[in-house]
Amino acid sequence: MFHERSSADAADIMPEMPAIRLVNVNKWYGTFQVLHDVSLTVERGSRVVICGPSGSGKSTLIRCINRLETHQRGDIIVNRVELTDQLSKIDRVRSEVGMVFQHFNLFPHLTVLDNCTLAQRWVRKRSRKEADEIAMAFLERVRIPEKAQRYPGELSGGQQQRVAIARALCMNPSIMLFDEPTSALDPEMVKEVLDTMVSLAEDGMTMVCVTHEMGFARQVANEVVFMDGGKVIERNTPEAIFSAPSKERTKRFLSNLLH
Amino acid sequence: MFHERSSADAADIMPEMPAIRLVNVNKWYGTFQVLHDVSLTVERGSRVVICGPSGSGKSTLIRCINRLETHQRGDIIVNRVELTDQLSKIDRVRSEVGMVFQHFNLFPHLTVLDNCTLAQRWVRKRSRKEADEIAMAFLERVRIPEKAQRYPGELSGGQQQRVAIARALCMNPSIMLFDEPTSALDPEMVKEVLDTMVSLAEDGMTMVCVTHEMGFARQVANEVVFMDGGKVIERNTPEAIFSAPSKERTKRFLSNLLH
Amino acid sequence: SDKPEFASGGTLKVCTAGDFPPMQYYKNPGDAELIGFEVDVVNAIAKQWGAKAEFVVGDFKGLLPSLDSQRCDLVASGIMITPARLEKYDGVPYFGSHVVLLVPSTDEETKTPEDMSGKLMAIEAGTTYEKTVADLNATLASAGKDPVDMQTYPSASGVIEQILVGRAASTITQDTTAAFRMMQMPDRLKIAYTYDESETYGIYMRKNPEDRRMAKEAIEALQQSGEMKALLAKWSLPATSTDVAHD
Amino acid sequence: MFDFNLFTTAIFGWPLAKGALLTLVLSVSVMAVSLVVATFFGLAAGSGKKPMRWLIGSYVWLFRGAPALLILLFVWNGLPQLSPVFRATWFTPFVAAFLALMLIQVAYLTEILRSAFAAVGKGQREGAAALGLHRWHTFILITLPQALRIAVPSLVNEFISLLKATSLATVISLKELMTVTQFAIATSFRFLEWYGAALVYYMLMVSVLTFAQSRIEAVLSRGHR
Amino acid sequence: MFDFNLFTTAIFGWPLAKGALLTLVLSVSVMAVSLVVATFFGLAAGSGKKPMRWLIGSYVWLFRGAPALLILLFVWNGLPQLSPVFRATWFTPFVAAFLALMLIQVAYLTEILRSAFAAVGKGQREGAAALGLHRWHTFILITLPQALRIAVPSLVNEFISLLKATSLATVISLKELMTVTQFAIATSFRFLEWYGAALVYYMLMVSVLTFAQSRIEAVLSRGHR
Ligand SMILES: Nc1ncnc2c1ncn2[C@@H]1O[C@H](COP(=O)(O)OP(=O)(O)OP(=O)(O)O)[C@@H](O)[C@H]1O
Ligand SMILES: Nc1ncnc2c1ncn2[C@@H]1O[C@H](COP(=O)(O)OP(=O)(O)OP(=O)(O)O)[C@@H](O)[C@H]1O
Ligand SMILES: [Mg+2]
Ligand SMILES: [Mg+2]
Repeated sequence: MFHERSSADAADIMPEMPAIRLVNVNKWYGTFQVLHDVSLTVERGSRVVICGPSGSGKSTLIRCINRLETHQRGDIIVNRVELTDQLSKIDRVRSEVGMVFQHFNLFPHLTVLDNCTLAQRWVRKRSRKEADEIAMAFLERVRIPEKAQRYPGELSGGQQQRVAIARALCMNPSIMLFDEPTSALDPEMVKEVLDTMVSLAEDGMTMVCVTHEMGFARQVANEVVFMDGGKVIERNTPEAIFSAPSKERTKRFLSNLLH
Repeated sequence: MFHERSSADAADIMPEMPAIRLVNVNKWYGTFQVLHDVSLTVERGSRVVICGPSGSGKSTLIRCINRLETHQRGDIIVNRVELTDQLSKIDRVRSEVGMVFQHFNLFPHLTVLDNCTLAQRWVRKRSRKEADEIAMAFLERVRIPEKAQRYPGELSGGQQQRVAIARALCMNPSIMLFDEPTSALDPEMVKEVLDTMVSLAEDGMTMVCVTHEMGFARQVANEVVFMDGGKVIERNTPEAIFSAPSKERTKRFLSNLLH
Repeated sequence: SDKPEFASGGTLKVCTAGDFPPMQYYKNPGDAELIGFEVDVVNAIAKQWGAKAEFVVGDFKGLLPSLDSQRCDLVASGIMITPARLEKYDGVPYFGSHVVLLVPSTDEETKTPEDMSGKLMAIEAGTTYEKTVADLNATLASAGKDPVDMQTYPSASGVIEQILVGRAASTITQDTTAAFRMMQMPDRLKIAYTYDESETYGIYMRKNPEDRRMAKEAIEALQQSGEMKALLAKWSLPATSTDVAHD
Repeated sequence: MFDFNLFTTAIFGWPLAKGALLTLVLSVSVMAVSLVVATFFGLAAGSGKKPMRWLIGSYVWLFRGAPALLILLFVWNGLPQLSPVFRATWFTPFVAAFLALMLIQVAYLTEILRSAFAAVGKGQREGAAALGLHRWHTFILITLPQALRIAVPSLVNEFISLLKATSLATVISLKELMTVTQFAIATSFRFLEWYGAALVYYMLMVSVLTFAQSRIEAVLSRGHR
Repeated sequence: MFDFNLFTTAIFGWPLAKGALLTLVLSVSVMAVSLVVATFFGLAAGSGKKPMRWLIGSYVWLFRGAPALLILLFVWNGLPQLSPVFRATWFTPFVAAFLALMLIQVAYLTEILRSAFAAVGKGQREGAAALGLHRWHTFILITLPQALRIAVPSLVNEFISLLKATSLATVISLKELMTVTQFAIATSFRFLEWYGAALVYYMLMVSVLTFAQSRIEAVLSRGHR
């Protein structure tokens, strides 16, 4: 089991330490077990794609990584910090881990621009001007700078999703968790977003991405994790998993991709 | 311009009457024009797929069809009823038109089963028992009968989307409007849902579906409508539009599908 | 000398509650000057003694004790003369107040309380008048007549309002209050019946037979000069109100 | 010092019980009628046309603004001067108090319900409309349960305030719980015993309401996380 | 019949203005302190541990249950008997009224805020938390604005009720607006003029509140459809 150290020098001493490490994580909602002994290691700078059928626990898993859900058994260590109930630790982890929610969770009472600058100003302590510039840069990247002064309720589904992506990226997190970040997007926009993610990956960002966009998996993932029924069924490189999945369940699932 | 007639005998007299007909529909949100002179005819029993970039007005268009949005200019005639402010007409149209929302719009205070039976009992006047049976049949079809007694807030994104589909289908509408019905689903489930839709199409249901699942378009659509910037850019059969789109914009958009 | 020791300084400190029209009250809230019948009487007495009355307003219950603390020399506040009070203080009775039955001025029939049979009376809650009505109802019942319908209100002004509204046929109150209200609203109210029972108001001071004698003489002088009658007329009080024994 | 016997006779005695009953019957009937009226007002204020909104806004402004005491006095003393209808015998203090308190309560409840209805997302109404549910079914089955979940604590607040406000009706000669208590004290001068007994009655009524509130909230919160 | 001169002197006269000022200062200070306390209570009641919830539940039960009159009398007459601290000169009727009304107001506001906080979806807090915002930032910037949008009408309800309830403080000899009015009427018997003047004051205060409410609601509703 790992214990936290002053993060600055720890990074120098142990560069090999993984960004995220889950050891035998178990989680229940009431009596319903969502995660069964999930273990996963995400190296610094690597890109992991999680896929699997609906309801298999993908969202729950990545929500556990920044402790939006508490796990009941096992260890989760993020950025050398073990996640417990200690609030200061959780805050430290969250300020380094960005997240794009499946349901976006935009703030309806703030404009698109304010959605993107709020945390920059309060967490990163950036000036209003600096925050605005960064936000506009990302909004341009996702092609909605013209909606900056609108409210989330006035956007189409796909536009909302793009705001959610921009909002998370504005914080320059070292780790990003994406929960189906392209579900509401059209193919053109999907390509745009995936391109953005590829360039972030090239800059060395650690990424965990729940997605069924196998294009993305093929292009940038170091590893694909296939989940079903709360268990990790198979982990492998994209090439291996797409060409020759070792498990029958994986094979059946992936066959639908190529119909 | 069409005027309503008693719907029962009208159906016998004029079987050629289209299920949905839009003539030069214009719509503004404040000063922002979302729909520009949109015209569209959907014949009874036909399947129309609407695609186009994010924010192009697809959701708005189908929301106009059952008058969740009011259009400012042009005519919309659904099931031989012209949509005006007259409430009784709107209710008549809505009871025949089912809809699956992009954001699901499930009722959080009702169980999954109650979500599916509520309208059956109050609109279709079915008995509790009959409604339950029908609902369970559809929940089985979308593979979540075991969640019948849960609340929407306890479901994963994909599970919620499937409930939304089941809820709409329970009403046996003669026309279905789908707004990206498979966005939150994994490939396996997408196939499952598309199969369901295919079988409904075979039973003669009229369908308008916003989707970027080109598999569905190829398999069942009679027509593909490509929208951009609130305008209908191109309409054609799937074969024609996929193999040889006539407009440059369409070509560019579709090129991303096949990357 | 012809004036009490306490009046020799030229000012006469008089304690009063200041909330009992028309005896003593403020015309408007926030006014500095008290007015009223009793105020006029005290001023007249002070004038006889070559002094000026200075009114000290305080809570009714604390009036008599402030004689002991020398915060005042006289208490004049529509205060009843009772044996218990006379044990501790000297008092000069000078005003007799009767209980009256007040009816709208349009009422020609009512002559006695029994005429209220079957009608509605508005009564101030928590007063002895409630018992008066209860006794009346007992009399009516034994005579085989309909009882009075009684409604109680929390304030004296509230009950009179009921007569003005036209809901209540009558109310029971002191003749002083009745006189005041009738003066305020001419031609709206009248007294239909005056009960036998009366209360006697007076002026209290610290025990001192000399002072008491001079106060009594001052009042009697007012009576004789006709000044008292003039004041009674000014405040529309019954002309016989001050015809009481002063011992 | 504290006369326990007097306390128990006060509690179990007829006068206080009668006062409490009056308080209870008056508040419950005012609340019941006001809830229904305020529901319509709240709906109209939230979705209606401009003149409708303006009308209800003025109503709320007037009846939240004017002190209850004045409204009670106006209804009891003023209305009979305006119309002979209100001089008839049916216009008892109870009826007048009911009318006055109802007018006021409607204003307060309208505000609560209006904002609670607005708090239920538009998507919910759209979801129901798309299923073909009629406006009223949508309201009763979808909007109302979700709005009430938010509104119930405020509604119970107003109910309790009303329970206490009935004591103002003493100015129109209604002998409810607090009036009876204060008269008892005025004659007997036993503060502790009588106020104690009244307190027991009030706490009893409020306890029942608080319990009902928590039950209703629990039922309506099902499914909400 | 209606003496317009008296009416204007009543309105512009010092006594009524003084009474109104007292009413205003007392209500505003009670409301300000109660809002802060109730915010903490509301948060604790909604998210806290069981014993905390239970404690706040009991507080609310007690202070919603007991009539304001009794609490005022208890604070003014009872506390000095419990501790000499309350016999010092700083313990004026104003302070006592402030304390008593504050205790009550906190109970009512806690209920309103608790339910408003609960009405803001969990997703909003999660969205903020995932961005690294601290609990307090999340509360102030995300939860509170959305909760207030729902709560403001109810909060203004309670503010207005408080404005009226200060008149109860007459039992501890505080001469606020309604007390002054009633004294004036007892002597002058000019109901219409004095009540009219008091009404003007109340309507003025409530108008300001109503206007503030509509502005705040408009600001907080931005983006909500
Ligand atoms: N309430 C509103 N007020 C103002 N503008 C709106 C509103 N709703 C939608 N819009 C705008 O109208 C345009 C069309 O929106 P619509 O939801 O129809 O797009 P869409 O084609 O469904 O996109 P997506 O694929 O992203 O769901 C968008 O640019 C959006 O910003
Ligand atoms: N609050 C909850 N209470 C009970 N069960 C829950 C709750 N949240 C999620 N679940 C259940 O946990 C399981 C996993 O949910 P999760 O959201 O992680 O699925 P997912 O893999 O993200 O699915 P999808 O692809 O559909 O989003 C599902 O079966 C779901 O019903
Ligand atoms: Mg998910
Ligand atoms: Mg859309």
